[in-house]
Order: sequence, then structure tokens, then C-alpha cells
Amino acid sequence: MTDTTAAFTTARAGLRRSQLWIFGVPALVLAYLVYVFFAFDTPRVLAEADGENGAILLADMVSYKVHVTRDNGSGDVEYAIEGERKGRYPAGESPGWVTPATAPAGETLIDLGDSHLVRLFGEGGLRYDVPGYGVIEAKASRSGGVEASYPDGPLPDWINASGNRVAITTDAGRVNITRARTEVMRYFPGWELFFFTLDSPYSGLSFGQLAAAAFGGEAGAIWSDFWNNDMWRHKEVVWAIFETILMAFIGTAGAALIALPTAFLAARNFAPLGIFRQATRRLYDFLRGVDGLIWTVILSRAYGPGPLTGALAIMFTDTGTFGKLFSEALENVDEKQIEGVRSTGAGPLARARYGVIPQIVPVLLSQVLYYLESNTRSATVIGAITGGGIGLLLTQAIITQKDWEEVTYYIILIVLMVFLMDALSGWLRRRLISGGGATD
Amino acid sequence: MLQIDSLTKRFGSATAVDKVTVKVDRPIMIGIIGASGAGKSTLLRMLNLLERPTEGVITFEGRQVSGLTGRAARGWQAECAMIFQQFNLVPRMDVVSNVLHGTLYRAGTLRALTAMWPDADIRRAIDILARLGIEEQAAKRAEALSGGQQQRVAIARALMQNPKIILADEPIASLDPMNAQIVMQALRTIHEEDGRTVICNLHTLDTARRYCDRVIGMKQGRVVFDGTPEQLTTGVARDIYGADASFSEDATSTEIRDTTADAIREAKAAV
Amino acid sequence: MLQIDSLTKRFGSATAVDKVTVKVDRPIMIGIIGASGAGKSTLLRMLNLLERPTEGVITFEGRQVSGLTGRAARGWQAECAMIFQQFNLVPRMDVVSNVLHGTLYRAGTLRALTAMWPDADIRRAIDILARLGIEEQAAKRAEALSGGQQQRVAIARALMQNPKIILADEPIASLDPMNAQIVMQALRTIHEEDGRTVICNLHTLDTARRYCDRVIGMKQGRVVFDGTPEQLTTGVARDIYGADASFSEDATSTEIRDTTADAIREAKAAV
Amino acid sequence: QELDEFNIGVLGGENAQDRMTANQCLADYASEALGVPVNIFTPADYNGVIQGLLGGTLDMAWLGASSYAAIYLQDPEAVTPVLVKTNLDGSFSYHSIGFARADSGITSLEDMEGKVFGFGDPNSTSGYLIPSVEIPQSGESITMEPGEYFEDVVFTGGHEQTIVAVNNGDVDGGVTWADGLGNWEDGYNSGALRKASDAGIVDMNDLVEIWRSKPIPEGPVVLRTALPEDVQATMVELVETLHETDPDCAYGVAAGETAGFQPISHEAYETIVEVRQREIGG
Amino acid sequence: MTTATIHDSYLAEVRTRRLWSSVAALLFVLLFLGGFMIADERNAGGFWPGIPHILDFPADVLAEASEQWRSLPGLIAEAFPALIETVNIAGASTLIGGLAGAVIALLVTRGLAPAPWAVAPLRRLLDILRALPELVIALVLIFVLGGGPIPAMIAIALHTVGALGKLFSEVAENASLRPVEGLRSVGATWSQRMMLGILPQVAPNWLSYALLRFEINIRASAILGFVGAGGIGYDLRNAMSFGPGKFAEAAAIFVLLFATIVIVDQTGSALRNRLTKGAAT
Ligand SMILES: Nc1ncnc2c1ncn2[C@@H]1O[C@H](COP(=O)(O)OP(=O)(O)OP(=O)(O)O)[C@@H](O)[C@H]1O
Ligand SMILES: Nc1ncnc2c1ncn2[C@@H]1O[C@H](COP(=O)(O)OP(=O)(O)OP(=O)(O)O)[C@@H](O)[C@H]1O
Ligand SMILES: [Mg+2]
Ligand SMILES: [Mg+2]
Repeated sequence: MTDTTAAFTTARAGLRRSQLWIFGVPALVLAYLVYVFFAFDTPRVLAEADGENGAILLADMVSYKVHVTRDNGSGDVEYAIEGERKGRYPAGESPGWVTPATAPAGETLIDLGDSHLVRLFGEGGLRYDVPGYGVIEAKASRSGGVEASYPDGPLPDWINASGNRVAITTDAGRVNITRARTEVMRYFPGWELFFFTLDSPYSGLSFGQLAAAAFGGEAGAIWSDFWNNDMWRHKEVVWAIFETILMAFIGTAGAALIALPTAFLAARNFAPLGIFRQATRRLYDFLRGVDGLIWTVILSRAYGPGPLTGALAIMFTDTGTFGKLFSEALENVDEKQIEGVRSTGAGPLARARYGVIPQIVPVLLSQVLYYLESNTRSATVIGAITGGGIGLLLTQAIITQKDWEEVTYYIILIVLMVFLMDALSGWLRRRLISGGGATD
Repeated sequence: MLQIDSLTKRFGSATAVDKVTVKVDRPIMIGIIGASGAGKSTLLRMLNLLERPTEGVITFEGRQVSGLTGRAARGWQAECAMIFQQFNLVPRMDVVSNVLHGTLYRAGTLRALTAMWPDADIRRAIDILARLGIEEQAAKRAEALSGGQQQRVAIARALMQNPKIILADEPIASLDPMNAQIVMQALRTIHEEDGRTVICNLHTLDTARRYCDRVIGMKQGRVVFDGTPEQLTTGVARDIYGADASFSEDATSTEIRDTTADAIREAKAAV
Repeated sequence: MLQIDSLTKRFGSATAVDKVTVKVDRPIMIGIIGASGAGKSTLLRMLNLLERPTEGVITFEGRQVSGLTGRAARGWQAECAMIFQQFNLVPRMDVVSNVLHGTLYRAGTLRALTAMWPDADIRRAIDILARLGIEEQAAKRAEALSGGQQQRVAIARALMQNPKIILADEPIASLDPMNAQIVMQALRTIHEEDGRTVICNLHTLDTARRYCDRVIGMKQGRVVFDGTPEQLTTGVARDIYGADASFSEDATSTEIRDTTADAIREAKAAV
Repeated sequence: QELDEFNIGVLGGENAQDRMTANQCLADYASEALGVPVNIFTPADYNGVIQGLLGGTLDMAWLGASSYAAIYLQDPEAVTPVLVKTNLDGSFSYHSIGFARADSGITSLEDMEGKVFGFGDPNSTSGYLIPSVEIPQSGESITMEPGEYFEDVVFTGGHEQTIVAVNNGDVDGGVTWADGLGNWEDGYNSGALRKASDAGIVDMNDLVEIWRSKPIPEGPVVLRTALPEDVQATMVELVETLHETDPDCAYGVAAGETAGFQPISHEAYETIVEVRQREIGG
Repeated sequence: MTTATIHDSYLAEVRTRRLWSSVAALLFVLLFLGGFMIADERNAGGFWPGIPHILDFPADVLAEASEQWRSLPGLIAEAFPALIETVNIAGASTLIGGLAGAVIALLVTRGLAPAPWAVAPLRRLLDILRALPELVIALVLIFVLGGGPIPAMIAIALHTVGALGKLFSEVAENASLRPVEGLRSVGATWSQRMMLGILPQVAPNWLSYALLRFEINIRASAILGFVGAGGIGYDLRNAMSFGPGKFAEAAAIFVLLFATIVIVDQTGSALRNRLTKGAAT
């Protein structure tokens, strides 16, 4: 049994060695993450993370608000969806939950729902009945600022008051009073005016009514009202999506068309001259190393804004990528086939066409199609800087922080667009590569 | 002890195992024979709970095991070790680790994942490997071993479980005749010395005859023979394999006669 | 007709072909034999201008071909078709397209690049395939064919070139005996019926004896035998292969006797 | 040379779509007047418009003073300032406003010592150039070098981002633009604060003004110098009279109520150009 | 079949094939040229007029950088901390995304998934994570969390989960199930089976994919800096925006970023080659 002691010792030593990895790797990973945690100042960011912003964002993604705005100077009251000019109710019309004043300087009654009632009086007056809290009264004037009275007790944190401004935020809605204006906002779920703006005769009709109208010969008008919707601008958005796909397509296809012939210069077996090969390869490395977005910035002097600039930027980077991939594929080709073609007396072009291309076509197509999909995403990002397209719409909508429902709309469209391109490239890949023959 | 009651397994419309009833009342070595597709593997896999029976009950020492789930099921798996035709080791890990996997049910997850095996377990693993004559390979990667050695590692892993029952699904089908002998002899020795029940799927009649105390013949999912090796005549075998008159036992034989006799003797001595 | 004058090929310091001089004055079928590395392939590749000779001259019908370059060289390649051991087809393209590659020298660049083959050429390609008994495979991809069929496609491509000379570099080395017979018989038939010169590297004596009118033996790059099959005695063969006393012809034989006789007869009929 | 299209660049500050829509009427008028297609481009940042004008791919834009200076410094021949927006009170200037969160206790630049200060876009006049010059002048020890007076000085990317960053506490104070007329609690009459307040992104009660620049001249409407004379003349007249011909359109183009556009020339911006050259170089 | 019918059927096949090939080729040419013309039309500058000016901008930058070449080393050193931040964003997001991707990959791999009902929804989740550009997630997160590296890190990590989850699961699908079954027969739990049975098999390929992702993520994190998250992209964008006067700085940052990308690319592909080759033997 002395044997087994030796075996035991070596076996245990082996296990200990493997533990070096088992503990070492996670420990290193953990140590790195801890380092990054503090390098990124995570505790502070987490502490300051604004949950409220997140809540606003989520709420705004799926809801809209209707503004009732009174100019405290003139006393005029306006109703507008999202407070936008384009969402304004035509003169004389008002939402059903508002009882407009019958006489100038009379009382406007706003029902925010859940028994939240707001009354607007003449001369900048306002009275808000908050159930479970009490009555808030306020008066705005040029001279005195905003004077408000609240129920007894400390001011709750949903009221933000100063001498010139009072902001009240409840579950039912928001009220802002300043010297110049008084604004009451009520929230509703959904994407209002997604199909038609208020000035369209089709606004507010049910699906059945619309269908009936469409069959009644108004299909064109209905489409036009939807397509030219001023709030959501479906036409421009679709153009933007198209531009994005266009950038990806032209960039990818153009890069492939340039890389295919030049890759021969970078392949050891086709370019015996070392200098050329090295030069081509370094050029590829350079094109690839400079990201598409930086190419966009560089190209913006010569080409200015627009989709062509984005397409060219994608073309520049991907020529580098494809050149590298293709030349690697070329270096792996089977010489026998080429020799077979060569032995018949075929010229260099024919040798490339029949001896080489059929071999690299599968690699080539699958790479190009894969990049087509991934470039759709790149084009979105590039568009955000210069090109245009859906990326620009999206970043601008996010940066100017106006309507998160528009952001949501764009994001959904982007996801759908990428899915579509993914499916398309997958379909083409299957057809062209397994179905083969046709293109050979 | 072990009782299998009209155990049935259907895959879709196909019935792989059909109302199999078997009673084992003392630790013996059982061979299960049958043509390809007869349901041998499926039966064994149900015993180890790798497959859920469609109908029927498995009882072990009065306890019903066929319905167990979760930790209880794993407990039963720990009690009835399984040996596979393709060894089913972790090829990139060393031999001792593979053997120590036999303790996984008892070991905590953390201990298993961090390879913090107790020294006592490591010692036992080495002893078992020594018993099977491959302790020298303990620190090697499993994939570096020959087929016969790998199967012995699998047996060692089974022994590490300290099981009441050892199930072996064609343990020698992918081995050359010499290694086949060594492995079968090892199983036999384990049965004899440790008193464990061994149930072994075999695809050759002579192996079943030579090593088993009892032979069960299966055909199209059903048990068509259950008796001693002596009762297993060529006629019966023909029934089991559904073979026509040209059936010849030799065609399936793995018996080695002259050349490897020495090797076998050595191997027996080692076990 | 074809004259090879002290043709030499050196790779670095190694001499693959050493002052080979061969004269062929009428279309015959020549077999070249020799041990591996004797320089057979290199010789054939020089004839097809796939390799440039270091020294020496190749003349065909009074015209010196060994110095040709560019289009003239390709013209000569079109005249002397080459068949390879590994077929060297384009596996992803269909059989007819592969055969049509035989017209690449004649086809204009545009036609060649767009694969707009004339109907007449397509018809001729299929006729050639029919002659070789594989017209049924016309539309399949080359890679879907068996080795023997692929080699016949390669022969068809050669025939499509309508060459004066066919060079074949161990055309049957990667084929099973039956397919080897079919392919060699096809080459023989082409020689006999079309009156083309066939020069064929072979690695088996009996094949050379059976199909060739003249046999050339090479050893270390030099021609050590040049005569009729009858003159090729076992003693001579021993010299060529540098084999010791244990040399036995059978070891290299691909002759098939009983079982495949029918198949061969069929194949002959087809060709 | 022959003009075959006319490209207008529009600076950021609004949703790309809104910018397009606001300027579409101008494009329509221009197209009618010039007889060529007119396109509107809305690059994401100031640099996009600057590069477009420098490269000659954009023909017209309404720039900030600093952006104009940036172009002038790179190529004095590239563009010519022609018009400037006039405010309702007849002035054509606005202010850079420094602000902070009210609950941070910061009420002046002195309180900003050791805090993080946020600029907008590097090419913005009110969001960078002017404050980077005037703020250090307002105190002995104040410099704009990160880590000296301020703990850090960062670019948020634009006026909107600055407002959000201050409101969120990512930076302690920042600068943006406003006309300085009207009331603080409304975000003044016009400017980035007004827009953010109207949009409900910030509650002006939560912010305080901590600094205000001297009046900054409005940026010019510029035309590419190489454009044919008649094209330049047509466009100048079109924009100059837009206020009378189509007040709604003028509102959109000028981003609010204005008194229209007045002619201006390079001389008005010489100071800014000098300042920019001193501050940034070129 | 007679030779004549073969002639006819093959010729017919050739004709349809040619028809389809020409239709496909024509379609491609039309799409490409048409698309190109539309893009050209909708762009501010035209393709041909722009060509002579492609180098104008780089020339300006180079001119200033070469004038001030003495200050370049200093500028490079100054940009170094930002580069570290960019690399850290990529590193942390690759690690976190890779770990999460690994777990999800095992949950959605046929034959390994412990809860088959969760496979389809999890796969859709991976698809969506993959489809969303990092930029989109980052911009939304900047709104919630404020600027800095963390939103970028989370955004890239989420995208990485989607990308690696899919690749990892493809690798795991090809892993041998035998060790898993062997472990199952001894009563091992799911996590034990995965860690001991699958992980050793897939580790080299997973690592190789993760390395590739790291390379991609370095670019991504530099890019996100461009649109507002921190790191070297932020500095580069500002320097480029400033224009003359800061071009030397832009050049310095560019050189640093480019060198990093090339170095990571080269070492990464060398490492990956070794990993996958090592796995094969
Ligand atoms: N997972 C499964 N799904 C569907 N059918 C199965 C499955 N496993 C086994 N079967 C079928 O059940 C029947 C019995 O198979 P089993 O593997 O148990 O036979 P066997 O006797 O072990 O045969 P062999 O000697 O080939 O291993 C066969 O028809 C097989 O095709
Ligand atoms: N391209 C080459 N570079 C260097 N040496 C070569 C090359 N081609 C052939 N040789 C050498 O030339 C010699 C003759 O080779 P060749 O292939 O002609 O022989 P062979 O008679 O055809 O042999 P085999 O029966 O193996 O095909 C060999 O020593 C070989 O190694
Ligand atoms: Mg089985
Ligand atoms: Mg040879």
C-alpha cells in the first residue's frame, strides 16, 4: 500500500494546483470588479441616482398629458396635448373634463379625476381641492408674485413653493403657477394622437368607423392624415429608418465590392511581393482601427451632413474588416482547384473566377450578410452624429428630453428594424450559401 | 429488495419498455440481453431516474423510488450508480476528480465546485483506483486514458458512491476484447467481494453466461426470458434476438482465448 | 511529334528531374513508373507548363513549347490536358460547368467571367460525359460524386479541351480497384478511338503493363527504363523501384479478378 | 458656378424633427425664389454645421457667435455674416446664465469653489466661450483649469444636457443661455431654461441664478461666400422680409417672438473672434 | 434518360439559373446604384465633388499636430487616464455581460436548460438585448443615472449579454452531453453538472468569444464617450469640436486610441488563435 501514498500525494497536489485556478480566477475577477466599482465612483452615482427620473421616464413612455394653460396677463385659457402648438385644441373646443368659463374672468372648472378639482378664477386666482389634504388657494399677480395659502401643518414635499412660483404634483396631475402663467396638467395613458392629430376629421373615430369611412372612398384621405400626422410624423420617421438601412446597405455592399479585388493584394499566395502585401494589410488595419464614427467626423468636412457621409464611413471601416477577412480566406484556399483550372490554359481572371471565387463565396457571403445586420446598428449610432436617419431622431429626442413616448416609438422601430435585417440576412445566408450553384 | 412493477416507458407512440416486472430479492449479478432497440438502456435509465417511467413503480427496500423528485431523487441516484457505454466522464478533468464526483450528492455545491475534497475522500478514491489497478493514472486527465482505463475510472466513480446497486449499460461495447474482460471481471469482483447488486446490459450472450447469476432477455420492450445462464439455450437466444436460422453465437462473441490469457490473469490479480 | 530534350528541374539543391530525354513520334499511350519522389509528377507538370524547367527543351510538332509564356503558354496548356490524382475539380460547381472549364482558353474573357457558355459547348460537354457514362450526373455538384465519377469528370474536362496530348498524374491512385479499372479503360479508349497521345504516371506495374504501349521507368529524376511492357521484367522493375529481394509485384497490384468482372464489363461497354 | 441645390444647416437646441418642421417654410420660400431644391440639415452638434460650412456642403446657417468665429478662424473666406435676429426690445444680445440647484446652497461663484462646473458644447458662445472668459475675471482666484478653482470642468454636450445635469446633481453648477428678460421662475422669456421649464424637465423653483454674463451678441445668419451674388441677395431679402411676409414662419425660424432680422457684417463679431482666438487658439 | 433529354433538361436548367442570376445581379446593381444615388441626393455634399476634399480635415489636424509635435507626448500622457477609463468600461462590461451571458446561455441551450418553458422567452430577451444599440441604452441610462462611465458600462454590458449569450449557447449546444449525464447519474445538481460537466468543455471557446467581445467593447466604450459618457471618446470629441488650437490634442488622443485598438486587436487575435487551436487538439 506504499504505492497509494505516492499516488495520493500526486493526486492531491494536482487538485491543489487546480484550486489555484478555481480560486484565482474568480478572485482576480472580483478584485477587478471591486477596483472598477470604486474607480467609477459607483457608491456616489447610486446614492444620487434619481429614481424619480426613472419614474418620470417610465410614466412618460406610456402616457401623455393635456395642458390647461392660462395666461395670467390676458386671462386666456388654452388646451393643448403635451402643451405643444400642434396638439392645441381648436378655438372654442375643450377637453370633456374641463368646464370652461362662460364669461371672461369667470370660473374654469378642471376635473383631474379622483375628486381632484381645480378651479381657475379671474385675476390669477386658483383653488385646488386635494382630497385627504385640503384646499390650496393661490393668486398670481405681477406685483405680489404668487401668494398661496395651504391647510395647516408643514408643507408636504409634493408642493414646491417660492414667492414667485408654486408647483403642486399629485397623483392626479400637476399644477404650476407663476406670475405669468398658470398651468394645470392631467395625465392619460397611451400615445395620444398617434394616428391622427386633432385637426383631422378622423381623430377619435373607432376602428369600425374608420373602416367604414375607408370603404366609403376616404381611404386615401385617411392614409394621408395618418402619414402626415404632425405630432408623430410617421412619414419622416419611415424615411429616417430607410436612410439608416440605406447607410448600412451601401456601406456594407460597397466595402465588400472594394475589399474583394484588393484582398488579393493582401493574400500571401496571390501577392508574392511583400511590400505590396504589407502595405495593403496596414491600410486595412488603419481603416478598421479608426472606428466608423470617427470616419464620420473626418468625412463631414468633405461631405457635410447626410446619409452618404454615414454610408462612406461604414464603407471605410468595413473595407478594412472585409479586406482582412477575405485575404485570410484567400490564404486558405485549396490550390488543387486553381491548378485544375490553370492546367486547361485559363487566364488569370478565369482562374480567379473559377478556381478561387467558388471557394471563398460561402465565407464571403456569410460575413457580408452578418455585417449587414450589425451595420444597421452602427448606422443608427453614426446617424446620431452626422448622417441623419433614425439615430439622429432618437438621440435628439432623448437629449432634448421632451417626449419619452417618441423615444419609445423610435426604440421599438429600431429593434424591429434590426430584427428585420437580422431575419433578412439570415434568410439570404441560408438561400445563397446552401442553395449555392446559382451564383457560381 | 429491488422490485420493478409493470414499468412502462413510451416515447410518443413508440413503447420502449413495456410492462416490465422484475423482482430481485438478494444481491446478485444480473445480465440483461436483447437486440438493439429492445429497451435495455431505457430500463436502466429509468432505474437511475435519468428517465421518468410512463407507468409502473420501482421499489427499493420497501421505499418507492420511481416517483422521487429533487433532492430525494438525487439521493436515490447516489445509491444506484450507473456506468455507461461511453464512460461519460469529464474528459478534461483529472481521474481523481472524476472519481470524487461520486461523492457529489453528499458534498456541498461549494465544496464540489472549489474542489475542496476532504483528504479522506481523496484517499478513498485512490484506494478504489488501486483496487481497479489504475492508481498510477490518478493525476492524469481522463481523456488521456485508454478506453478500458476510462471505463475503470467510471467504475471507480460508481464505487465512490458506495451504492447498493450498480447499473451498467453495455459497459464493454466500445472496448476491445482484452479490456472488456478486465472490466467485466472488475464488476464481477465488486459484486462478489462487496455484495452489491450489479445489473448489466450486455449485447453478447457468452458474456452474460459467463459473468451473471441471472439473465433477463428483452425483446421489443418486454421481458421474454428470465432465468439462470444455464436455462439460456441457443433456442431461447434465437427467440430473444428474433434471429433466423443463420443465428450464430460466435457472431456476437467477445471471448478471447489464447493471446490475452496472461493479461486477463494479471487483471484479475489486480482487482 | 513530342520531343523532350535533357529536361532538368532543380528545387534548390535537389534535382527532381535530371536530364530526361524522351522522343514520342506517334500517338501512343505511355506509362511512367517509378518510386515515390522519382520525379514523375514534376516531369508531367513541366510538360503542362505548370512548372518551368531549369534546363532542357520541350518541342511539340517542331514548335518549342518549354519557353512559352503568357497567352502562348496557355495555348499549349489547352493542347495538352492534365488529369490529377486528386481530380482538382471545383467541387461547389456542377459537373457540366467543370467540364466546360476545358474551353476556358478559347472563351473570351467576358464569356468566361459570366459563365455564358454557348449551347453548342454545353451539348458537347454532355456528350463527352455520356461517352464516359456519367451523363446522368450532369447537373449535380462535383463534390456530390464518388471518386471514380469525379475522375471521369476530370477526363471529360480534358477531352473538352480537345487536346493532342493527355497527361495523367496517377489518375487512379485515390480510387478503389473497380473505379481504377473504369478510369484506366476510359483513358485507353480515348487513346485508341481519338488517336490522342496519353502519358500516364502510374504507381503500379501491372496497370502500366496492361494499358500502355510504352513504359518509361524513372528513378531519382532519371529515366532508367524505356521500352515495351514486355521488356519490363521483374528484374527491371526491381531496378526501378530500388527494391530488395523481397519485392513482390502483387504488393502494388490493383488488378481485380472475380467479383468486379461484371462491373468492369459494364463500364467498358459504357465508355 | 451653376447652383443646383441649396442646403441650409440648422443648429441644435431642439428636437431634430422640430427643427426640420420649423424651418420647412423657409426652405419652401427659398426653393421658390431660387428655383432649385432646398434641403434642411440638422446635424447633432455645432461641429456638424461648422464642418458643413467649411467644406462648402452647406450654403446657409444661423450660427452662434462663437461658431462663426470658429469658421472665420479656420477660413475667413468661407462664410459671410449677413443678418442678425433682433429681440422685441430692439436689442440683439442675450446672456450666458450661470445657475445651480437651489437646495445646494450655492448662490454665487464663490460657493462654487471646489465644485464641478458644467459647460455645454465647446463651440457654444454662451455655453462655453463667454463664460470661460468672463468667469475667471469675476474673481481673483477663479480659473477654468480643472482641479484649480473648480474641482472639475466638464462639457455636457449642449444646453439641454447642462440643465439636466445641474438638475440631477451630476454637476454642481453650469451655464446656459437666456434672454434675461421676464421672470426667473418662468425661465425668462426665451432661452434654454424656458424650454426646459415649459417641458416640465425642471422646476425653476429648484434652480437659482448664480452668475450672468455681459450681453452677448446674437449669432449671425451666414451665407457661403462663394455663392453667386444674386443668390446671396435673394436669400438676404427673403429672410429679412420673412417677418412681414409670414410671421408664423418667422416665429419658427427664429425660435420665438422676435422683431425680425437686421443686416450685420463681420465687424460686429471681431471681438468674439479675438476672444475665441485667445481662448482656444487657431 | 437518353442523352437528348439530358441535353434539354440541363439546358433548361441553365436558362432558369441564368435568368435568376441575372435578375439577382440586376436587382443588386439597381439597389446599390439606386441607393447610392438617393444617399448622394439626400446628402449635403455630393460624392464626386467631395472626393478631392476627403483629406482636408485630416490635413488640418496633421498640420497643427506636426507644428506642435513637441507637445504630443505630454498630450498623450494627459489623455491616458481617460483611456484607462474607456478600457475599464469595456473590461467591466465584458466581464459582467459575459458572466450573465454564460448563465443565460446555459438556461437556453437545448439539452441543458433546467426549465424548458423559460427557453423561448429568454431567447427573445437575448434577441432584444442584441438588437438594441448600446447608444440607445446609454442615453436612456444617462438620464436616470447621470453622466459618467456607469451608464456606458451598463449599456455595453446589456448588449454584451445578448451577443455573448447567443454565441455561448451555440458553443454549449455542441458540447458533449455525456459528462453531464454521467454527473446526473451520481445525483449532481444542475449547477454542479454545468460547472463540472459543461464548463471545462466550453471554456476555451467561450473565452475566445469573450476576448473578441472585449475588442469590440473597447470601440463601443470609446464611441459612447463621443455621445456623452466619459472616457477617451469624450475628450476626442471635444478636441475635434474645438477645431484649430486643439487639433494637436485631437491628434494625440487619436494616436492613443488607435494604438490601443490595434494592440488589443492584435494580442486578442493571437490569444484567440491559441485558445481555439489548443481546444482542437
Ligand atoms: N429519448 C428517446 N426518444 C424517443 N425514443 C427513444 C428515446 N430513447 C430511446 N428511444 C427508443 O426506445 C426504444 C428502446 O431504446 P433503447 O435505447 O432502450 O434500446 P436498447 O435495448 O438499449 O438498444 P441498444 O442496444 O441499441 O442500445 C428504441 O426504439 C429507441 O429508438
Ligand atoms: N514544389 C516543390 N518544391 C520543392 N521540391 C519539390 C517540389 N515538387 C517536388 N519536389 C521534390 O522533387 C522530387 C520529385 O517529386 P515528384 O512529385 O515529381 O515525384 P513523384 O515521382 O511524382 O512521386 P510521387 O509518387 O510521390 O508522386 C521529390 O523529392 C519532391 O520532394
Ligand atoms: Mg442501449
Ligand atoms: Mg507524384
